[in-house]
Amino acid sequence: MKQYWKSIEDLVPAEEIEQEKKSSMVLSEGKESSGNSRRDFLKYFGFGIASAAVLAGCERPVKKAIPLLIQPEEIKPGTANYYASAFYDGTEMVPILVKVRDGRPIKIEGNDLCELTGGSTSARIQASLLNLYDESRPAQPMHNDTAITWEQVDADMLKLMAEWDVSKEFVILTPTVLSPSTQKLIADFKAKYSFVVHETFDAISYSAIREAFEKSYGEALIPSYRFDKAKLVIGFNADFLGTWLQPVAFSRQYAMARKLTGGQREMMRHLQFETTMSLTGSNADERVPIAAADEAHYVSALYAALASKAGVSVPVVTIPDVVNKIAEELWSNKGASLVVSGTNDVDIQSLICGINELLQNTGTTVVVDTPVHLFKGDDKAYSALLSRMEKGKVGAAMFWNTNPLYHAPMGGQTEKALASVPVKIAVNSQQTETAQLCDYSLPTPHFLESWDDAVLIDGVYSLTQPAIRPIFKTRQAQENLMAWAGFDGKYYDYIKLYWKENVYNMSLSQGKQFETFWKTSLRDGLVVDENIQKSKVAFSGSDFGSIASAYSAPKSGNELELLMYQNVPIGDGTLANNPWLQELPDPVSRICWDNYVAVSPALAALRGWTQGDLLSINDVELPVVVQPGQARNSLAIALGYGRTNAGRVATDLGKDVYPFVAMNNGHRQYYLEEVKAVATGGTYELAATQSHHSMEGRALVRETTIAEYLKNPASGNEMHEKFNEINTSLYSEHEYNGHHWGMVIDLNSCIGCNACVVACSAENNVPVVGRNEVRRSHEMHWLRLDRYYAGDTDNPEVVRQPVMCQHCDSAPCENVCPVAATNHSSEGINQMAYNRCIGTRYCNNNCPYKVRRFNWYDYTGADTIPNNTVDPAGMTLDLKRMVLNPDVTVRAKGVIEKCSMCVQRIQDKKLTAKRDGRELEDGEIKTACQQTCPADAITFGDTNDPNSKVSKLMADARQYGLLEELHTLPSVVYLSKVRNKDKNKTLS
Amino acid sequence: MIKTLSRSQTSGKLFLKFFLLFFLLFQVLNVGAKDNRGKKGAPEPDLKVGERLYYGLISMGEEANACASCHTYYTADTINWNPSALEMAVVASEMDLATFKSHLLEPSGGVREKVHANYSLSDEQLFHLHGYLKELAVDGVPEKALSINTILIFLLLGVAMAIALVDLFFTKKIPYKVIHILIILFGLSYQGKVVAHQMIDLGRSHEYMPDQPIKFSHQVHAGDNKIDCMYCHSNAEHGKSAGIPSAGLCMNCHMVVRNGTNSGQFEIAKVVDAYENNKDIEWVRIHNLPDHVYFNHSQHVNAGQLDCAECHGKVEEMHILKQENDLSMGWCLDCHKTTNVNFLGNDYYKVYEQLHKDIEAGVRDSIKAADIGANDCMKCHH
Amino acid sequence: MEEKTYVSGYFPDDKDLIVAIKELQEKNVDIADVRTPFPVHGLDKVLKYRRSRLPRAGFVAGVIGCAIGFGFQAWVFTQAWPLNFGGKPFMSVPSFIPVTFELTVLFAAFALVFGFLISSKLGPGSDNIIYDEGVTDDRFQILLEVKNANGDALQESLQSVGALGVQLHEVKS
Amino acid sequence: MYVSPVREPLISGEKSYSKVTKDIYAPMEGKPGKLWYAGLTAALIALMFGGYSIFVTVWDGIGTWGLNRTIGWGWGITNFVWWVGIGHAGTFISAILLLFRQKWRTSINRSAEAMTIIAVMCAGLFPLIHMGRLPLGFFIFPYPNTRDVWVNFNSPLLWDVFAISTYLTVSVLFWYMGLIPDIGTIRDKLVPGIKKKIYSALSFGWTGSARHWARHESMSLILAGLAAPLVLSVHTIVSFDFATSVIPGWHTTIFPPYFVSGAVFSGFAMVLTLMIITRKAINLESYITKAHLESMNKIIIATGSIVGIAYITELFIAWYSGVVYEQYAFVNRAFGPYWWAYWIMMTCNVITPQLFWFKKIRRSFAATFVISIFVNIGMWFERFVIIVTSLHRDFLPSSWSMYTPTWVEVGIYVGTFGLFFTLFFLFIRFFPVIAIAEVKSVLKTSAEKFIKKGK
Repeated sequence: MKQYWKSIEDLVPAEEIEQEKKSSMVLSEGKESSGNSRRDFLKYFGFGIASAAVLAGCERPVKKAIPLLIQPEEIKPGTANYYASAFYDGTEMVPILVKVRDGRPIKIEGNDLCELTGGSTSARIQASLLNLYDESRPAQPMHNDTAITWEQVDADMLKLMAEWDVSKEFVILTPTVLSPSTQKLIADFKAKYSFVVHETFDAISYSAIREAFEKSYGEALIPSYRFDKAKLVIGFNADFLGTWLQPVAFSRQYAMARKLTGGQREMMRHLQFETTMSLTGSNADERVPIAAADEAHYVSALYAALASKAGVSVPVVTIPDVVNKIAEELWSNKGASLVVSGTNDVDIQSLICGINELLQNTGTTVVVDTPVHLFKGDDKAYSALLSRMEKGKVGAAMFWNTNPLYHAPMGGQTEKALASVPVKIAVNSQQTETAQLCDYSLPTPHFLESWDDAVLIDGVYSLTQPAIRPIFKTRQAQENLMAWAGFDGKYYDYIKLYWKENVYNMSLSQGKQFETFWKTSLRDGLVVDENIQKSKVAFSGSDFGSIASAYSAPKSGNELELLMYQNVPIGDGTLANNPWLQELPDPVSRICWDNYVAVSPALAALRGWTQGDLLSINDVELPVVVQPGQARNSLAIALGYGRTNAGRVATDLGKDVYPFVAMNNGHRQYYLEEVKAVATGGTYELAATQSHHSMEGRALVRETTIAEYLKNPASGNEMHEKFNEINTSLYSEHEYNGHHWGMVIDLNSCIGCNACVVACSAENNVPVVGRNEVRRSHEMHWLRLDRYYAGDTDNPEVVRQPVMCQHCDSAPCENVCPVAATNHSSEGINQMAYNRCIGTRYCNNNCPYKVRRFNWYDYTGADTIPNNTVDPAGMTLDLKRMVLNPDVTVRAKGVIEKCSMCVQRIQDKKLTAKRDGRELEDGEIKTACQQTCPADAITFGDTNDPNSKVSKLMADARQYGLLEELHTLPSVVYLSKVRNKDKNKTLS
Repeated sequence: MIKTLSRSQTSGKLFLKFFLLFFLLFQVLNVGAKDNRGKKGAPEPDLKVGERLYYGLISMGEEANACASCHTYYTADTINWNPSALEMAVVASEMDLATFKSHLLEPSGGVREKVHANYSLSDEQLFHLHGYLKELAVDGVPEKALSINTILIFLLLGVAMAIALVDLFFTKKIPYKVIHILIILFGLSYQGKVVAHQMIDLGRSHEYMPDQPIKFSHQVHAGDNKIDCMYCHSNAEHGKSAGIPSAGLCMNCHMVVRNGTNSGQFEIAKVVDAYENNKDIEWVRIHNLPDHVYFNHSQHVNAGQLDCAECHGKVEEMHILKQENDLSMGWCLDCHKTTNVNFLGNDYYKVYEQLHKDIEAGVRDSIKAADIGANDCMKCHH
Repeated sequence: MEEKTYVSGYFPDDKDLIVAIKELQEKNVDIADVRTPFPVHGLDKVLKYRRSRLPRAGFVAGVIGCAIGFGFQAWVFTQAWPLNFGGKPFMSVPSFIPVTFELTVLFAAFALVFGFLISSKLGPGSDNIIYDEGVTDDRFQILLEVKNANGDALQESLQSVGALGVQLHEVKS
Repeated sequence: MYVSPVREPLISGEKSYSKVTKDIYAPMEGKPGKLWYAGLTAALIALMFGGYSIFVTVWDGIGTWGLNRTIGWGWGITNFVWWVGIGHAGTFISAILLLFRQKWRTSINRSAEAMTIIAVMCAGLFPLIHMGRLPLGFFIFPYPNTRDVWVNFNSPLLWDVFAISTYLTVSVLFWYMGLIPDIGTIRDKLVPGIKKKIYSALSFGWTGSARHWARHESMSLILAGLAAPLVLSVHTIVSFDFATSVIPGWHTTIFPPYFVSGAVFSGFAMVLTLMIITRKAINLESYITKAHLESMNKIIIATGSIVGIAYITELFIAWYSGVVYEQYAFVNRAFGPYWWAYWIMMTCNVITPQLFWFKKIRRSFAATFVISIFVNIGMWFERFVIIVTSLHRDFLPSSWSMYTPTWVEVGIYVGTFGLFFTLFFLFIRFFPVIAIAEVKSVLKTSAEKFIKKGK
């Protein structure tokens, strides 16, 4: 019989409770099954009421309610607590808040105390929550496939250390360590064992930037980029809004610099040179497709063009017309421009340094004296490590959240090197390819179960604290080191001590004692020390001229080249075993669950390829996607797929192209200059969520240019006035006493990063349907980002539009539901009572926005009929169901669902105000999509309140309703897009 | 009022007991036949005899009550402060025969001493009884027999109607068609009533009154001792669920109070045991809403300033807690339509400008919950 | 129990029947019933049956159905639980027309059919006596009730107007 | 009654009242033929396949159908509208033609009405099984409940519930009241036994009394008067499902008349298909004659032409409206990915019936049979075009998608054919296919040669 639950009370079956009665509050080591240990944390962490449904025939279920024996004061059943923490997966570091409800972390929000991110997150950060409940995480320490205890591990290691041959190295391979405590711990560990060597390895290499800065500034650093200070940004294959360096922070800066609300009249201009259409490129005001092989030439040309303006020695480089124009523009924005490149090539990065220096951007948009501590991995050091391994100089290697076998196979060299290391230890929270070759697997907890700290920029400290007790028998890697070195205490104590000794000072704590300071720091999640000493870095120069003259002419010919890029959902592939991310469509191609070969329309037409044709690219078979805007002879494939050991979801999804990544000039190079592409004759059906890419001349996304906008703010949106005039109704409109909720989406701010989509899925228990269902257009996302191309297919303009339920005041869907399951609330919300819905799908047919989603199958296990789930990603497993938001009904098979404007959040905040006996404040209620948006593109509020932010935005001249000519009176309103270009500045 | 109610319930209970006894007698005979074939050698307790003793079918002495009359199988309907059969069995199974005997025949203290005084049991009988209790402790209490009367009547009426129909059209044995029609009309209306009631009760648990692991009496706590509801269910003020107090909270009083008004030490000892030995107490939830309903106590108790009794009834008069209202959607809606909102006393409601004007103008004299959207679907279904 | 006696005779054609009836009426013979295989045009006028009241019953029922249909919808939308559907007013009369119409027709149809069955005492289990099974085939039968033991006279008069198979039937009712 | 001498006889051959009874009773006598068994078996197999498909739908979910986020209705509702349309002929023939005193209806009205009822039953199946939560389908009825929730009387789907159930009820009443005298005839033909008892009960004790006939006639006339607007209302309301929506291609004011004429068009075609087979199979050639054929085909030309005009009007209005969405929707119908469906519809519905202008064709059983099947195919595609082609590309191009049915949907459609023919085979076996009494009443005026005494 069915057992579905909405609140935590119903979660745990009686048998388990029975077993649990016998176990103590502490996790017992002896238990084998992960299911049992899962229960423990529930009890420990304020598991308020557990109840069991025991159904006998059709009798009423007996529900058990088990209170805590001793109830901690801060934990109230059914009330969520927020804990400040920090997300860091080896790429970006973002301070977060973890929403914990009845002992379960159920949502991640950005920490709005952080200036850099302003409380926003990305799709991957939102989704990382689900990795916590990943059933394929390594669950306990293993030695050669046999389970062992942590005591045995420690005994083995102590023996190993005691009997160590000092001529050999014990290598600890980590991603860039942001944690000062961990750095100190490793140093201490090295001090204890002299043979220990710590190496840094990043999944994606940025080592060329560091080397370029070392050459030009004398220090290997990555500066703080300030997109918000720039008036003109030129990107060369840098997907800084999607994947490059710090996308959340950059997206925020980018959007702030381009906003036209709140009286801002100026807008940053962004031009992008790139090979394939990236998220960033699709947002650019103008975009130039270039072959990856020609990037160095274009950068050199730009350097040369600027050098001639700056009056320094001009290298001999043929300067394309477009570069001259850009140089002109850049020159006029001297000191307020920014040029970046995403290519891991020292020459290019050096020239970029030179260009920014010529433009006097250093100090304003390129801040070198507050470098970010990300991506410290050095590819040269990695190569050296591999050769040391091969030579047998490494006695043991510990792969601490690193997966070099997957991320840098180096043509088999890595595998060979690993084979010659006698003892290999995998220390991961996720399954990895490298771990398969390891003798020991010592799983670490998920970051939501861990203690840690981090310093992203000197003086900005963050803390990571556990929001849940470890679900599996895991132990933090730091505690491994402490145990093996014989240090006392837990890692928590170590961090605290470090903070006491190194972070804490009187001015920072405003005269408070350390314990108080520690508690406030934990509460806030981050501490900023303004008075920290900044490093002094000065430009020392480099011979840019001779670098540039090496690329005097374009290189690309008629051969096909291949670019490997990170896409927005999957990134480097570390978090690949995540159903939310796999189901998230790529913001550009809107394809999910696979990678593919992007080819240019011209090439596709020439070779007769169409979407889905299988190509063999140097023996890797992948389907074709015709990507408008792609450079003509370039192919592009996303990294992060083709995992062979990642867990249930990601294993064998797509194809792995990391093997194509080779060292060039001592840095990993993410493109191949020449590849063979042959159609195999086979086809493959991709899971695409959008199959039609043109707006068909309909005024869906309305846009204008900045010049036009400044003349007439309503330009491009003239029809709004006209529709308002002609739209009349037979009926008088309903009155909305009190609130009328509304939303404004600024299309000019939205960059299409899709973070909102995952946030919405997490908040609203949106089911994951899997590849096959997406192929059949059965995806369930409540919120989608429509993407349309306009103009020339070789270099189209791209527009995006987030579309969710528009909550129309005269909603076509409401009229047609025969059972009144959907109607209008007294607060203007188009409400949907799932339990009343009988699934005629009439509302969906009659919705002009097609935002209603039907539960085609039993995706959630909430159906009455047994054994009929369609659950390719294991989302109905008890463990993964813990991520469900107890305040939102889990929808059964056969009902329609859709965006509710996060009504549970509205209700919650209203109730808080009522209980406090005060008026609800504007901005107090935030929808999940709004809260996570790095671009602040979404504003939610009460349109009945003339002073609310949303009301003010609705008075903007750019305001219009989607399909407003239908007179559906949507409560969601869009602000038209403005492009920063005009005829005088057009590049081509 | 309450007395008459309980009396009628008692008589119903009496009937049920007779029925049960009869039924069990039959069962006992059967069970005995099966379980009698013990191994030779080591003496095996005769479970049949043990069970008969427990039910008092074999005399245990003059004026000696059957075990089952005090230590009942089920506690619901009327409160019985004595330990239940299962609890007795668990205690007994942990004793050896001698201790069992001394506990049974020579108890010390209180009511037990008086009641148990008249028992005279042979050692053999004790052995059987002990054996039965041990078995019971393992197997648990047999399931309650379901009432089949309604189903039977329903089916019989169906047959009668079918016969009437056949006779009406074909056999024509009964000369007066009125009889056919009456049978069919009565049958249809009765069946309709049964079906309607069953459908209404589907997923409902009006008057639900399950056994609890501890015979906790709200009458004793909230009634006699006038403990405020919010003392134990403090979460109702600020949370979604009212919460069940932790054993730790119980111990605030029961550190001292170890002797119950009605139950002696036995029931309170369970709380103490749970608290001291880290055991969970598995209360049975009484007020259950379907999963698709969101209900927030603090909305009603704190913001709405409702009295607990409006939904939960006179809990202070209930030894065994039962569900007072059917918690149906119609019940919720009706209350929302008639309950006044503290409109002028809470600043939150300032947002309803028009309604405030209406009140000032005298167009309205009060604002009901439904007037400000309490009956919107998504207030409870999200 | 009462006993009745009837005399029956049949004609092979409807025209013969009507002629015969008229002749019998001239002879002042009361015709108890006429049974025909199909509705003979003009027979009801010859037999001087008054117009059926069924249409009136149908009309009244239709009016009731209409009122119930409209009234119920209006009550649900304005009194029971006024819900805002797509911004329409609660009392959205055009929306009520289809259901009102259907209920009108349904009520009227039921009234007509049941009115017909009840007034004709037809229905499942109805045990009307069939005097001649040919009546539903090709015989046009006249039934005369025997009162005051005039059976023979009636038989004769029937035969005299050309009826075939004249018979006497004793019926218990 | 005056009969135009030019009118050709409706009933051929020498007939007496008794001969009529005998002829029509003949197929019910004795054991059914092998063909009947074979047909019934085939129908039952199709029905079982349909039943299995429905089981799969309910068990696994509507996901087993080819529908998706954009196209919420596909074959299911196409079939629903198609069957409802077919279900229009019977009541149209018996009600409207009765009011117009068309004598030729007497030979075909009985089986046409039966067909109507069965078709409406088949149609009624689809709105039920296309629900995502069939077990909760009772929510659609406004019954008093403890939730205090009623239904949404604004919803055309709810109007459908009332329209279809009223139509089915009234059609059944009308059909059965007409059947009573004929069941009486059968009853009197049978030798005493259980079968006779059953027919006796089914005949409601019919005696053929002149009083009863008088009331019967009065009732039939009023019922016909009620059924006539009802027939028109049913497809009007079905068309409201589309016409009241906002989807381009659906939101069309001409839908009611267009749907009703389309329904009569397809219903007549289906009646013809069935009658042409039936008259051959059970030797009713002399009752269903070329005269009937011609009259029916004339109505087909009329309704088919109305449908054709409606198609053209739609196109014109789409262009004339100046609304981009409307214009695109119609261009997409003709030249989009589902162009073939549109042109099948156009060919079968607009061009083929025009062949009936030729007297030879409209009096040919073979030609009529072929064309009637074409019309039915065309009318199925009309609904497919309206539903799927309009939905698959509506307002936002981002959501456009394609629809392909799965075997489950096809299976259910096949299953409704199974149901249809199972019931139809049972009908022709156990009930008179032609209204005996009504034929007798027009025998004198419409038969080729009337024999006063058959025996």
